[in-house]
Amino acid sequence: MRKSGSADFVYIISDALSSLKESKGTTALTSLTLGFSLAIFSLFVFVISNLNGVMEGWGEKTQIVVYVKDNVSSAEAMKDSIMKVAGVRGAEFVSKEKALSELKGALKGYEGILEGVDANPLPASFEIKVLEENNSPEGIAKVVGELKARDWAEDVQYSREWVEKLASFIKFMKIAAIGVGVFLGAATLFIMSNTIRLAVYARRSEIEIMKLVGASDMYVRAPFVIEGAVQGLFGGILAFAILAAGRAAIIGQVPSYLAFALEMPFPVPVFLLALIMAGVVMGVAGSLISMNRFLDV
Amino acid sequence: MRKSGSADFVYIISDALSSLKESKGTTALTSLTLGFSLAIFSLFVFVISNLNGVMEGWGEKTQIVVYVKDNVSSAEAMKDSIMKVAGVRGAEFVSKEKALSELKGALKGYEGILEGVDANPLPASFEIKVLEENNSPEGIAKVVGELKARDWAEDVQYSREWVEKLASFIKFMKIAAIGVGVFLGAATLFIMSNTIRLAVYARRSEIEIMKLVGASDMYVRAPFVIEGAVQGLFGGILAFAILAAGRAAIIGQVPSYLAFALEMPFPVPVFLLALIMAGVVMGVAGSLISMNRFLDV
Amino acid sequence: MIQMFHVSKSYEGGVPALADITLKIGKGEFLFITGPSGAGKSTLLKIMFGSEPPTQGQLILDGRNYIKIPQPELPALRRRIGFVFQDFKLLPNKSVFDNVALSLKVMGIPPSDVKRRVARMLTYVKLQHRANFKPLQLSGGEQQRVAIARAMVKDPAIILADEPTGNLDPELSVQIIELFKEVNSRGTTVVIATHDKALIEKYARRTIALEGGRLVNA
Amino acid sequence: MIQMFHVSKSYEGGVPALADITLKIGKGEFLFITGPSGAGKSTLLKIMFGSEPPTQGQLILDGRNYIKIPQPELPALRRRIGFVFQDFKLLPNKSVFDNVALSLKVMGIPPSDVKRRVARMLTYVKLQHRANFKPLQLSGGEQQRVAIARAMVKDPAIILADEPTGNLDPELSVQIIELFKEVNSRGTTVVIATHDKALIEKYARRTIALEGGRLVNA
Ligand SMILES: Nc1ncnc2c1ncn2[C@@H]1O[C@H](COP(=O)(O)OP(=O)(O)OP(=O)(O)O)[C@@H](O)[C@H]1O
Ligand SMILES: Nc1ncnc2c1ncn2[C@@H]1O[C@H](COP(=O)(O)OP(=O)(O)OP(=O)(O)O)[C@@H](O)[C@H]1O
Ligand SMILES: [Mg+2]
Ligand SMILES: [Mg+2]
Repeated sequence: MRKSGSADFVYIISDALSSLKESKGTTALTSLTLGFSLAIFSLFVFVISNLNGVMEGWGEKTQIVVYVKDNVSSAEAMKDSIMKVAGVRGAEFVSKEKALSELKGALKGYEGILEGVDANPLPASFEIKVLEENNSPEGIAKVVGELKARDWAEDVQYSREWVEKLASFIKFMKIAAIGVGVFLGAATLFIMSNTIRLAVYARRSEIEIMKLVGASDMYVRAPFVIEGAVQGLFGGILAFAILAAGRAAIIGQVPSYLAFALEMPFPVPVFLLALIMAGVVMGVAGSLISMNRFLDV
Repeated sequence: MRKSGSADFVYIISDALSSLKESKGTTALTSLTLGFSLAIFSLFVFVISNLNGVMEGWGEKTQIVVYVKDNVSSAEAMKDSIMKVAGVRGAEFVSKEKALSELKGALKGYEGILEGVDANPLPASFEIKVLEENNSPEGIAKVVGELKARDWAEDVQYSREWVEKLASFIKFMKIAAIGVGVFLGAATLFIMSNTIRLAVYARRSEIEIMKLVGASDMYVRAPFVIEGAVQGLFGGILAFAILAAGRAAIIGQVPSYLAFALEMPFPVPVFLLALIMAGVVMGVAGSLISMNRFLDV
Repeated sequence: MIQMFHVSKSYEGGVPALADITLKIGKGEFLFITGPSGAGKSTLLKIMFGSEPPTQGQLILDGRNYIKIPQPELPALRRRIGFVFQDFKLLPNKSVFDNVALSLKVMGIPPSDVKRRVARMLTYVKLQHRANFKPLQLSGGEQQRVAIARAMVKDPAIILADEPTGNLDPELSVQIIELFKEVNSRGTTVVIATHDKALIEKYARRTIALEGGRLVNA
Repeated sequence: MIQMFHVSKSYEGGVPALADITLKIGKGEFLFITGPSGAGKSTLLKIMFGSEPPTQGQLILDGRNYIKIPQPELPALRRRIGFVFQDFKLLPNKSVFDNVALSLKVMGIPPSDVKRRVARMLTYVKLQHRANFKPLQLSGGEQQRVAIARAMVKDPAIILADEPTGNLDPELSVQIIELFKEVNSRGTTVVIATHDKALIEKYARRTIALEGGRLVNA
């Protein structure tokens, strides 16, 4: 009785590679399906990452305005005091003069209305931005409460309605994105594993024969592992190519103020690598799981 | 030599049905893949239809404002004259008084600024909406040109920037939607046809044997047609179920001002029927095309 | 019934399987084809059946001259010929009954006739107790008998049988050949490719021998 | 070498294929198994090979007692047994050479040895000119010889051959059996299931006969 020799591993790999050549057809079909499925899923990831950016941008615009009493404190001192409030990210001073000129701008063509007005009745103010993590109705309320306690503060205004609407919108978008993401993830996983299962099914008698000739489970599995990896590799590259080509085709059409929508959420090599890795993991796992039940011969 | 008898058709159908039972496994896998693919594609159609609605809503908001000279013509006469301009959909009169009170509202807290002003310096105006088909920079320009020619018109204002931005945004969204739609359509078609091809491939020797026993091409095709139809039927129903379940799960989370995003673009039965028809056509066509090359025995 | 003129066949890859075969098989004849493994027996039968086109030469079936039998005529031709394949070619997902019934169904025979004829045929080949088995649940010889039953059940004008007793014991082989003889006596042309010297000697019918693709006696 | 005690086998669906078989095959023995179609010959061989578990009884292989051979031990066992399957079981996508080489490769034999041994084996079964063909491009008898070559190339301790000459002409059959005799004379245990009375008579070795799953002489 011979024990397995050192040539074992070489055979396992070389046989697996030549079996890959024999099943070019199904491998190609499976690669294409993997590629398209991955492309669909990553198109979604792409869109969501960029939408997230937009939503964060909106979040940044949430502003609190503190109108300040005349001649109580210096602008610098007030700014320092504001920046100390937990949750505040930035504050911009708007002087009385700037407020007036902004009003004039808003009334353009009818500035005459202000002709009789001598003293500037408008107060100076600070426009305040809050940190991302405080950008919720409760977080805003806390900041507003602290600002109101300042003795130089005349009034603190913010649009409760806008804040709440924005918060609920972002929450909804997150839920919808998770929902669609889970669905697309499940769908692509399902599609890929079914495709692999059908391809393996067509080769079940091969598996049986290999086992009957005395091949170890590893020997029988190897071609499927390699095939799965190759399918995943090509699938990942295909998915990347589809997305890159789609982006290239569309990018000239995009008005510049929308260009952010096509920004790559990750660096290109990371994206390509992630797609390939996802493809390979799915291909290998799918092949192994699908073939396992035919091994028991 | 016997000619085909009347029992032919009965056999073709009954054999096809029993062959369906024998290949439950692959039929189920293929149905699932079809279902998920269709669901992905129709999720896209769903989102796009509703986005279209939103974009049309935005379009409606594009306004042209005509400021009118005092005491030249009556409001009714001017409105009639405006409505005669091609491309105008509606016009709303804003009186001098209303304009002033709107300004006061905008200056809330600082109304004092207007205290010295006795005569109302603000003109009356019309806010005008244009028809959908004129909602382009050129269409707007034409309407504006005509309105300027009215002798009672003091000034015509519209935000060229906003109109152009909106138009380019809508154009971009349409291109992006077509791009994504073509990609998703191609991807789902590809996935479905590959899946069917793999399933047929596993049965190629069956086709050969049937032909060798003297079965006509129709006899051999029948099981594949019926299988394709059944796969399409189940696939279509599955796709509908996935979407309906997803919508039901998400609908409670939606803030009311966003409910429009989940409106069904078509009546439910039409939607279901369309999905089933799409599934059946794809299933049958896919099966027939895939098997055809094995018929030549 | 079947005539071949200077028929040659080379498979892709340039393997010459048959060379210059001229052969006449009369209606109602009973013919053995013999010859060593790889001599071209199966190829000769496949050419008569239209499933392999000859590379050269002509084929006359029922007075019609074919160079290559056109695809649309194949189903009608095959319904008239019962072929016992060397590798059986049974449908793995169908029962024994359905495998045999198939060759009647494709001809449009009414269901009650099908039932009766298939049942009788299965009795002839001693498989009545296996009617509901799938081919993979049968022994080799049982599978071979299903293939024989499927070829004979339709009372074909011609039976082409490729090594039909290779998996059968001698007693059963004789019984099967007796079946072939019986349908032959009712007018069916029978051509059997076989290695079984004992059968050929026992029945002493016209026998042609192939070797390396050539007729060595005719 | 191989012992069976009161082995019975019923397939799913309740078909009794073997009943109460007690049998001892010594090391280096040469044994024919015969019996009519469906008698249980293939089933008996499959039980020795571990690819069908017996329903009852015990099996001793190399002094080890099995009720059911455990899955992880099967590869090692199968590398020691050369099995010629009744339906050949060749890999359709691999060449003749690769089909035969496979049973050496799974044992980890070095490539140069594999080449040499496969080439020599193919010469023995007269298939050296078909080394690069795929199984479906071969005649029935050629396929059968590939199956035989694959079983013998690894110099197994035991050869189980199921109807190995069913598709071979008498001359070739004798040559193949001579091959079996030769490896047997070098110590390999050989068990052949066959219908071929001529071979059994010619070689006059120990023969057991099955009928309806029972031993009728032992
Ligand atoms: N599809 C094919 N492609 C290439 N060569 C083939 C093909 N089919 C058969 N051959 C070759 O043609 C020759 C004749 O084959 P055929 O099957 O006719 O032989 P046979 O007389 O039936 O042999 P056997 O008794 O072994 O069945 C063989 O050498 C075989 O290798
Ligand atoms: N997988 C199975 N399921 C059910 N019954 C089976 C199965 N395999 C074999 N049988 C039955 O078991 C019996 C013995 O089969 P076996 O293959 O051992 O016969 P055999 O002696 O090899 O016959 P042959 O000479 O025809 O090959 C047969 O009646 C067969 O129908
Ligand atoms: Mg042959
Ligand atoms: Mg057997």
